[in-house]
Amino acid sequence: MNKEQIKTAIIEQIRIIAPDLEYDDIPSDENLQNALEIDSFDFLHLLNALYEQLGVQVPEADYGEVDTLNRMAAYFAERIKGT
Amino acid sequence: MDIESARKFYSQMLLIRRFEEKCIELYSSRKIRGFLHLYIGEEAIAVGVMHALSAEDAVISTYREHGHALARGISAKSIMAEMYGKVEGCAGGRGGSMHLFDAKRRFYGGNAIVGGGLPLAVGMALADKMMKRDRVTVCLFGDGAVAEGEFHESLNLASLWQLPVLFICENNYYAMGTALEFSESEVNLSKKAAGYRINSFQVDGMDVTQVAESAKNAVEDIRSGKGPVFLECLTYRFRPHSMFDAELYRKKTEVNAWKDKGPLVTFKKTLEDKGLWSKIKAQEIEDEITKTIDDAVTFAENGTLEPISDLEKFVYSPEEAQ
Amino acid sequence: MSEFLMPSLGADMESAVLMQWKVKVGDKVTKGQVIAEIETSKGVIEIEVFEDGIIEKILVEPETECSVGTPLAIIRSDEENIPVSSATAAQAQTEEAPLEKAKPDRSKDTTQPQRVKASPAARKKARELGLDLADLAQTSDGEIHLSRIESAAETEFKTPSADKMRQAIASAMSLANAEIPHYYLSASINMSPALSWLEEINKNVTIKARILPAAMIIRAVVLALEKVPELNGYWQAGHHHVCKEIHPGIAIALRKAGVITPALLGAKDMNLSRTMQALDDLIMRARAGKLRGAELTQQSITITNLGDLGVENVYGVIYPPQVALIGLGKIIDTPWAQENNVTVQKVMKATLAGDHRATDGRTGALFLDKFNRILQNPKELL
Amino acid sequence: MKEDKQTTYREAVREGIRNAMQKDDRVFLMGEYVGRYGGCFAVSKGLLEAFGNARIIDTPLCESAYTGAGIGAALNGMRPIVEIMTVNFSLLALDQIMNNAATLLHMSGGQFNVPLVIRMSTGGGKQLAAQHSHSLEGWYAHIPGLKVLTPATVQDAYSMIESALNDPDPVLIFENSLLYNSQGTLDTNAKPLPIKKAVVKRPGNDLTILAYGINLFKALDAAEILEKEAIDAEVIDLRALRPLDDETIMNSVKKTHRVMIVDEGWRSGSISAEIMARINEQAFFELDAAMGRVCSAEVPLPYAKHLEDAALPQPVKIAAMARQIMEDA
Repeated sequence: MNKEQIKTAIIEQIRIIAPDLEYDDIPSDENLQNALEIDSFDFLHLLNALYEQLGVQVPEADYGEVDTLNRMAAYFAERIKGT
Repeated sequence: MDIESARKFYSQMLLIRRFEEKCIELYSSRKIRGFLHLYIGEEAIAVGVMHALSAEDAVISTYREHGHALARGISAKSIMAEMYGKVEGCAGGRGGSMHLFDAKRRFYGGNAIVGGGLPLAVGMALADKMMKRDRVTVCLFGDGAVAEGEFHESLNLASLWQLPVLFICENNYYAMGTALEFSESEVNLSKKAAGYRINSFQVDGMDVTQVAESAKNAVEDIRSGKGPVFLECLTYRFRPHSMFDAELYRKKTEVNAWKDKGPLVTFKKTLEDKGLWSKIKAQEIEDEITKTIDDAVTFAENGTLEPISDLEKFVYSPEEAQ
Repeated sequence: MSEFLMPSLGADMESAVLMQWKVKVGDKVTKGQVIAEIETSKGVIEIEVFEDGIIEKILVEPETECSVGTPLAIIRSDEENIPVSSATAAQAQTEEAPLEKAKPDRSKDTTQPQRVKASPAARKKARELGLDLADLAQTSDGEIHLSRIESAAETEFKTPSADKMRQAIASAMSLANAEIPHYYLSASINMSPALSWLEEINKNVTIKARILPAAMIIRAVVLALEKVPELNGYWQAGHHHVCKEIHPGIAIALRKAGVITPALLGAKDMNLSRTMQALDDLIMRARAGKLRGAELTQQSITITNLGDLGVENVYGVIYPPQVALIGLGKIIDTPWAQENNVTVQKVMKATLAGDHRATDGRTGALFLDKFNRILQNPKELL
Repeated sequence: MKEDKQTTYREAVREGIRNAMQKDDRVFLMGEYVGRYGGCFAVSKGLLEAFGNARIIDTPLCESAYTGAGIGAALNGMRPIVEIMTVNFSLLALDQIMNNAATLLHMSGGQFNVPLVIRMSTGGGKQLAAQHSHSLEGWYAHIPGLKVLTPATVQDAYSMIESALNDPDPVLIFENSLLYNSQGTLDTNAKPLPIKKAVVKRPGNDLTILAYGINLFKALDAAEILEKEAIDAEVIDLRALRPLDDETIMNSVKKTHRVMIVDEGWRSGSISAEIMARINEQAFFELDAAMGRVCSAEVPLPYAKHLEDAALPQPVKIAAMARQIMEDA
């Protein structure tokens, strides 16, 4: 799976977790939690869903590296390619 | 054997024979439905056994029960009406041929489950013994029942507790379509009962006088507290097991051989040897019986149907009795 | 003269094949005599005549199949014209009694007058469309079914539910401000020990069982409240009532429709992981509009955790009739002086709004102290 | 003089039998090990000494025969109590119970009553594995002509013996084997409740929990858990599975509009299924949420404790189902 495919997978999961979101296109480089008003529980659900789909678990220490859409996509791309 | 008992034996056996023959006709014309198990050929047992009983004794029968019921005194009318499903029947039209009941004559019903009546008879006798009542319970069943667990459980209890019960095994050599030797390791059934230390006898079920004699002795022994008795009556049914049976399991020659020594033929010879045959006015008996049976059919034809609104009546006792 | 019919030998026998006659026209027959053989599903069976007589006519040739009741032969009784005694006409024995249609036992519903009788499907649709069943009941007799709701939806204007929520909050706030004499206390709490302790725990569980700081903090609040129960209760008709159970109302943002504070019922008996699960479940159900009545009415205290939105100090307004509200600010890196050296720690500002009629500042301070002490020794939280 | 004293369920049943036998010499007890052994659950201990072996009758292992004998004795004027050791063995006597006891009065056009009481233990929970852990009272409640009682309390364990013996028709009493050691107050002078009467054991407003036998106590435990979460459960002891007390059930459903049933039988074709069908027929428009039930898992009960516990209804499961019903707006 390349970076673009991972990005769409992430967007899809965000849609599922927060269906009542108004944003049509999700900003790539803004802090997800602030931009989309999703709280720490939603964020945990997102990481959980991605773990199930992509098999990569994001530890709390790495939260800093997955705060925007692009950085999250890169983080996953690296680890999936790596496995 | 006086004329009185000769007439009684003969007319009772003939009544059963003609009644069962009429049933064939009525079944063929769809007046009687359900299952119909005829007693033709075994009449001597019913008459001989019932002769030995008092009014207080109790009878528990099986689905081949018309002969037992008639010999016990239940009217041909109420039995015929029962098979027509009419409310005037001896069970209100609810039991049919296999479940005839009569509280006044302590006839506790046929039972369609092979061997199903044996435990009941044991219980009846247990109650009589506990309440020190001088009554006997007679339990009739066929050779098929001997293969059921309940037969062995019941005989053991009857012997263990020395209960006042008379077991009558009508061994007609076939359990529906299976000859005795294909179902029982020991075909001498009285030996089986003896295995439970029960006084057991074998008797020619075609000879009403022998059956009556043995039954009388058995009942006297029971009344004098000698415990249960097992009486195996060797007999044969001249008709198929039930109405829809091609009798693939036996040969016609065998059937005819037994017909030659049937209960009516045997008794007629006995009476002739004793010079009684001419005295019992057989033709008069025949005419009487024909009338009884025609009246029974008319009674049944004119009978009424139980209203559907009574369907749930007697599932439980009426409220106030509870 | 009587007909000899194909006999019925059982309920499940519709027909049989006449195989062979045993007699011919003119033969004398007696009652019970076998006069033919038929082939049935069970094999060949002999059939007999039920009266004496003479075979007048054979009606069916061998090898022909006949249904039950078909005349097979005519038999002339011996004395030519004596009417045949037994009734041969097949008389319908049991006429088909009309089976009275079993009326379903609709025992008259002794429902209380005001209960609206609506089918579950109708109720569900009405709730989705925000329609009020009670007013629909006025204009329909008998039970309300789905169709009635769907037709009503087209005609009636749907009031926005979010707006209703806004009105409810507004009225509660104005009441609180007017009546409750608030006192405010705040304390800065070093969260680093607790957060690193939590991170250790989360390391050896999968993401599914991961526990968020919010759950840990709420667990700490509940434990502190057990030690300072006065803050967990109501002020009603001039009387302070302390609740035995702790049902903390948790402020949850509904994104478009404002904030709702459903109660985490029975929080006292929840260990840390159960608190996390219950919180997660509560938030999801709040957003799906599937909260229970008790969760909207049984709050015994309220906790707002607006830290998520970057607010440091939270000076909230108490929800009447509660007597306290706990505000939890954002956790931020702050210089922290301890034993005359300064390090950077993760610090959270916790504030307490109290109703001076029910408790005084000392109780509030006691709570904040207990709350802080628990967070410094997080093992207690498990 | 009110004789309220702490008694075990086992002693209550014994006193019920003793009291009946003292008052009526038609009453006698028959079953496996009821005499010299004192009953496999020690219910009839001491009765042999009190009444002798003419009225406390040890039977061989012949369930069909001694049950049939009980029916015969009842037909012939006695008031027998047949003890079948456990419901598991009653399968051997099912033909006598169904085709004779339950059927004779109706089939004989009202001529022959069968005033017989049959007692048997029931239920799992003692790691006796599949063949010794059945809970089939629901089955028997399918048969017209029988009455089926499930005494949960010590008082009912005592009083139901009398009401069963007074009934002219066959009555089956199911005693959950885990209840024999339970304690409770017993008032031997109390007038027995009518057989058909269900009783509200814990009034409540939010939802109705219907239970019988040992499940009553599991339901009450669950109600306590739920109380902490502000769910106010009404718990009803059905007391009888046939006849069912529809009136009490429907009144409660009309009050709470939410209902669930606890039934140790397997759910398919169970008594809980029957009760749900009746509520659907008689109180459909009272329902605010789908009905729920907690039954045994549909498995032959396993030996291992953790598996058996997982298979049987438990307070935790009952509470979980209650929560689900409360949320199922």
